[in-house]
Amino acid sequence: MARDFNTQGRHEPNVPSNTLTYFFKEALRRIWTAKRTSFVAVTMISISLCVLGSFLLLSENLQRAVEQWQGRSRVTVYLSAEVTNDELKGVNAFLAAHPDLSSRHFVGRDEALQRFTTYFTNLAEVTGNLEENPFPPSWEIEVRPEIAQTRAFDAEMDDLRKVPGVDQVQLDWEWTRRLRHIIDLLNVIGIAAGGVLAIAAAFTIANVIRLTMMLYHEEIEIMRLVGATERMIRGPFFIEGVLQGTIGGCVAVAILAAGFFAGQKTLAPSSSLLWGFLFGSFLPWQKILVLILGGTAAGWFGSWLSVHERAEE
Amino acid sequence: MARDFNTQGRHEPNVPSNTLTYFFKEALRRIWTAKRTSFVAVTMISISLCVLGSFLLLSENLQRAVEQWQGRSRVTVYLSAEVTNDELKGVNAFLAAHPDLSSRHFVGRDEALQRFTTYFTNLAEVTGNLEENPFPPSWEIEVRPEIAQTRAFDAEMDDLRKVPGVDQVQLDWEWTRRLRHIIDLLNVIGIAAGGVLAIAAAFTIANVIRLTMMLYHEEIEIMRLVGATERMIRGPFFIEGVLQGTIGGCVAVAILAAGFFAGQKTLAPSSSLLWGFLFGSFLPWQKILVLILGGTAAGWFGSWLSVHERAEE
Amino acid sequence: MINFYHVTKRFDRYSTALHDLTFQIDKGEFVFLTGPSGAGKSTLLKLILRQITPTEGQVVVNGRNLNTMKHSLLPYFRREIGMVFQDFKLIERMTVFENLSFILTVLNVPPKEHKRKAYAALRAVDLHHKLNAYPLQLSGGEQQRVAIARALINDPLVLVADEPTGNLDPDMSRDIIRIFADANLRGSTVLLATHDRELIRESGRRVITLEHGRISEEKMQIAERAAPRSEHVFGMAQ
Amino acid sequence: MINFYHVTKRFDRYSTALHDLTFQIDKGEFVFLTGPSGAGKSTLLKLILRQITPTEGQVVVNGRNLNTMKHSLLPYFRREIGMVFQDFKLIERMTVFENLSFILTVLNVPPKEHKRKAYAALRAVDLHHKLNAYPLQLSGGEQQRVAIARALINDPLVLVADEPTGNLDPDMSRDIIRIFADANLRGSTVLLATHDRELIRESGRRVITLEHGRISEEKMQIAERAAPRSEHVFGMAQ
Ligand SMILES: Nc1ncnc2c1ncn2[C@@H]1O[C@H](COP(=O)(O)OP(=O)(O)OP(=O)(O)O)[C@@H](O)[C@H]1O
Ligand SMILES: Nc1ncnc2c1ncn2[C@@H]1O[C@H](COP(=O)(O)OP(=O)(O)OP(=O)(O)O)[C@@H](O)[C@H]1O
Ligand SMILES: [Mg+2]
Ligand SMILES: [Mg+2]
Repeated sequence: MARDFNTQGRHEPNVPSNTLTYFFKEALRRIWTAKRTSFVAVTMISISLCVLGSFLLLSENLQRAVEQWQGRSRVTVYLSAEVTNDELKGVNAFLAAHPDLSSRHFVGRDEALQRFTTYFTNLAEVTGNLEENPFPPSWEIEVRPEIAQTRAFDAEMDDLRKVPGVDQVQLDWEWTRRLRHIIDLLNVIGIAAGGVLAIAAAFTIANVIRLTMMLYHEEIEIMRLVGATERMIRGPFFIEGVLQGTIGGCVAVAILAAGFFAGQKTLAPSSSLLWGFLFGSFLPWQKILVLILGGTAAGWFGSWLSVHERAEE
Repeated sequence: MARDFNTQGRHEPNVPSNTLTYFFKEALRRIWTAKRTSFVAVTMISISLCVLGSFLLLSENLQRAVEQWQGRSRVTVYLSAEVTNDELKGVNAFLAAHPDLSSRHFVGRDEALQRFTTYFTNLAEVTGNLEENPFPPSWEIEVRPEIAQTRAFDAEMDDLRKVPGVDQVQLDWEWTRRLRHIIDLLNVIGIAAGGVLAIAAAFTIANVIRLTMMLYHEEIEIMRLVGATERMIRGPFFIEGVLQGTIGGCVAVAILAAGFFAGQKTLAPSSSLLWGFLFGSFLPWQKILVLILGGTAAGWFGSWLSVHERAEE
Repeated sequence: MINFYHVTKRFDRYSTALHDLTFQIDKGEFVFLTGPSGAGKSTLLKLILRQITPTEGQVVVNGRNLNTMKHSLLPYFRREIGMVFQDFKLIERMTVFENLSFILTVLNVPPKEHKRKAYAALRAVDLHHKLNAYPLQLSGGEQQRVAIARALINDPLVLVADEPTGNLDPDMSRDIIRIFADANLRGSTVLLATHDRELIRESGRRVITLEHGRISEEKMQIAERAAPRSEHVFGMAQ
Repeated sequence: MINFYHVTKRFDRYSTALHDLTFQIDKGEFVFLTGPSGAGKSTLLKLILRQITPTEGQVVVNGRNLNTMKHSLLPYFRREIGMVFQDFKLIERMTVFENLSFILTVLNVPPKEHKRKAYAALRAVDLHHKLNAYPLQLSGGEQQRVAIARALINDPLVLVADEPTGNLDPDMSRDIIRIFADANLRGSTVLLATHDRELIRESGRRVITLEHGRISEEKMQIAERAAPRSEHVFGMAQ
């Protein structure tokens, strides 16, 4: 019998072409042999990712809902009552020069008067008595609130106030501020919950894999004793972790999708605005990918953590 | 040597007074011997409970914040311009008879006119021209929104409209409806996140204990072979699970408290309204108890699940 | 005390570990079980402890038919049997003393007697100095002796040992057999599986020989006195 | 091939497992290691595999000083040693074949040769029919023989066996010793710890006897031919 391992054994050999095959075969065999442990690991990973994913889904749809609300943020530019045509043109030119202010609506004197009488029906007699329409024309401009909050926008408004013919610039501050608070709150909740959940998920996975490694402690010890390199020992664990993580990610996406589309079907038609908002659209494919790859990464990280830790003993 | 186990051994003996002591001693010994596994289990439990607890804390403070906002929900009762003193008294009597409407403010004709001129400075000339104050008096009533949303309240408002001297009842519907949506949203987020997290926590704990049991599989097998009853075998596991769960609950509360009070100290003084809201007050003791007992229950449930499962093999 | 009636044990379709076995061991007997590796010795002992159940036939131990015995009575039945397992089956997370103390707890021995009894049992196998070691800190033979001490600790009705001297030197082995003989004198029925022909030859006991799951020979061994082979000999052979 | 220079191994303050041990085993030798339970045999073998490191002194195996050897070279060093562990150390979640195949993978033997080599190794220990059993489905002796097959599978430079016949009947034991002798003839240096005085007596090999961690005796055993004791005798003794 040729002493064939002897010369090879003395130096680190290149990874044979079949090593990766061995890793995968071994990893699959293990997942299959330890079905139960694998099941636990996959379950844990998919639970973690489900929680994260539900949050992503929620924030995705909330974001959209909030954007719709925010779309109502408005600036009213009251022109002076005696505004001249030239001044009007100047204001128009100013507005046209600022793309932020492109979504605007001109309210003429007559429209203003009409609105007033509609709003304050009990003042009809007052307006009816007027000889001349005292209401100035105005521009109503819809501004996206993320712009409305910037200093640049404040400066712009100051400029606008100096344009001849402009009497007053009314920012819808009250409503904007409230929305602002709500958005801030949601963001804080988002960051806090997302952060806590992400950390929890990582810990969970690492701990599961660590426990799994404890289960395999003896086996690993034996492998070391018969001359397996750390790479040979860890390889299958890595692949196992990565596979489990990826499967967990896929399961999580599947569960989320099932829940979402079921919800959309049963709740959305009842069509309270709320449900419409919440079941607006599923995650975009980038985020789906992030979830699945998150599972993969978690599996990888978990394996790395626990294998690494063991090796130090 | 007396064959002392022999007669006792044939029938199930009553639990000796020292059995519970044995359970506890044994459970503590195990937690200590398997420090690492115990650490993992306690960590997992406290992570789960931390996540749940942060959510409780958030919703606790949000709830309060939302209540404050909701406090602004208002009903404006415009009286007719020509309201008589008798009619005024009748309206007052109606309002006084409804405790929901107790938080109210009367806006006289003069105040109404003044407000108008302040709001619409550019209409000053209009109002300045008025010979007579055309503005009707009104009642502004703050209504708690949970009441404002009820049908009973709607009926009440309808009654109010019929009171002589009442011209119009304006419900601040727009704002209320928006708030309503936000609250609904937060509740849905709350229920969804809380539910998912609770399930995740239960699964996590059960799985950790299941894995731990796998670690102890051999040991349990040996105990069975030397004649230990299921009770003797499971007892320490139960106590161990319960202790770990309780410790996990306490750790979770400690972490939450540390995070909360640190946040309160560093963020609240910067005193944006938002941070003031979020770091308003810590969990009430009932909820703290719920968290800790949640850990205990989780430990118990996890032990029960896994010990039970094993015994069936 | 131990009766096998036409017992067959099949683990899978291909292999039959025990084949239509019938024999009886009376109360107070001391019997050796021998046979080549894989003959079915351990399987037979596992049947006695009801670690496994027979595919066919009846096993009766201490007057109990193990096929029909209620599951809930199993622990109480097992407490009457002291078993030395071939792979020792010590609890790794417990020290030697804790291992013994656990058994005594199981046997409802008051805790204050644990120390004394454990010490006495370990003393008998010459391991009293390892009271606080963990099993993994012991040599193979030391672990085996802990397992023996555990089986003997409270004079069981039936003492069953699977290869209890496999990791022991001949002198120690002879010493262990002497301990089993003492227990036998105190009333335990002893069944002892071993490969050590010398031990059997010296003992003068009944021997059951298994081969391929069948009893190939059953006889009384006429005791041969072994000459001491080293200065360590003590116990029976002297 | 194996050199111990003043090796002392202490596990804790109270017990010294090995005490200032110095000896040399040359390439191609076949040496028995014996001594009572707890004498330090397994500790000595663990030092050779560098499972543990000495408290004092130097261990040199295959020209490598194990005290100074780089940690990353440990696996490659271990591949040159075939070890039979006292507690077998088979991987429970792998079948017999997978256990052997794993070792062959470690030794970089091409996968297509695994089947043939595993079969041949099992055939030598008479276990070729248990190729697909899991270790827990084997008898004690069968597990031990798998461990032996694993150690022998690719003709290691050094063959170290800790009590390799503890769970085997005398005939099988003699057969196993013959297998070790064959490996020795093919070039492996063999060190074999055992309690079985009969095996040592029949072998005519060098014997190192340990007692309380010290070498108490070192001599050449003059081979005694043993008379066949049963119809199962084959191998060296014939
Ligand atoms: N990890 C350890 N920690 C503490 N003591 C140990 C450890 N390993 C072995 N010992 C002690 O060292 C001594 C020698 O042990 P060793 O295993 O070498 O004996 P041995 O000669 O192989 O005995 P046996 O024939 O019973 O296997 C024993 O007293 C044992 O208790
Ligand atoms: N759980 C099992 N599943 C399948 N086969 C088994 C199982 N346990 C034992 N066997 C087989 O039954 C046969 C008898 O095994 P047993 O352990 O009784 O042998 P033994 O006489 O104790 O041998 P040894 O002296 O080697 O310990 C063996 O061939 C073994 O492979
Ligand atoms: Mg056996
Ligand atoms: Mg040893």
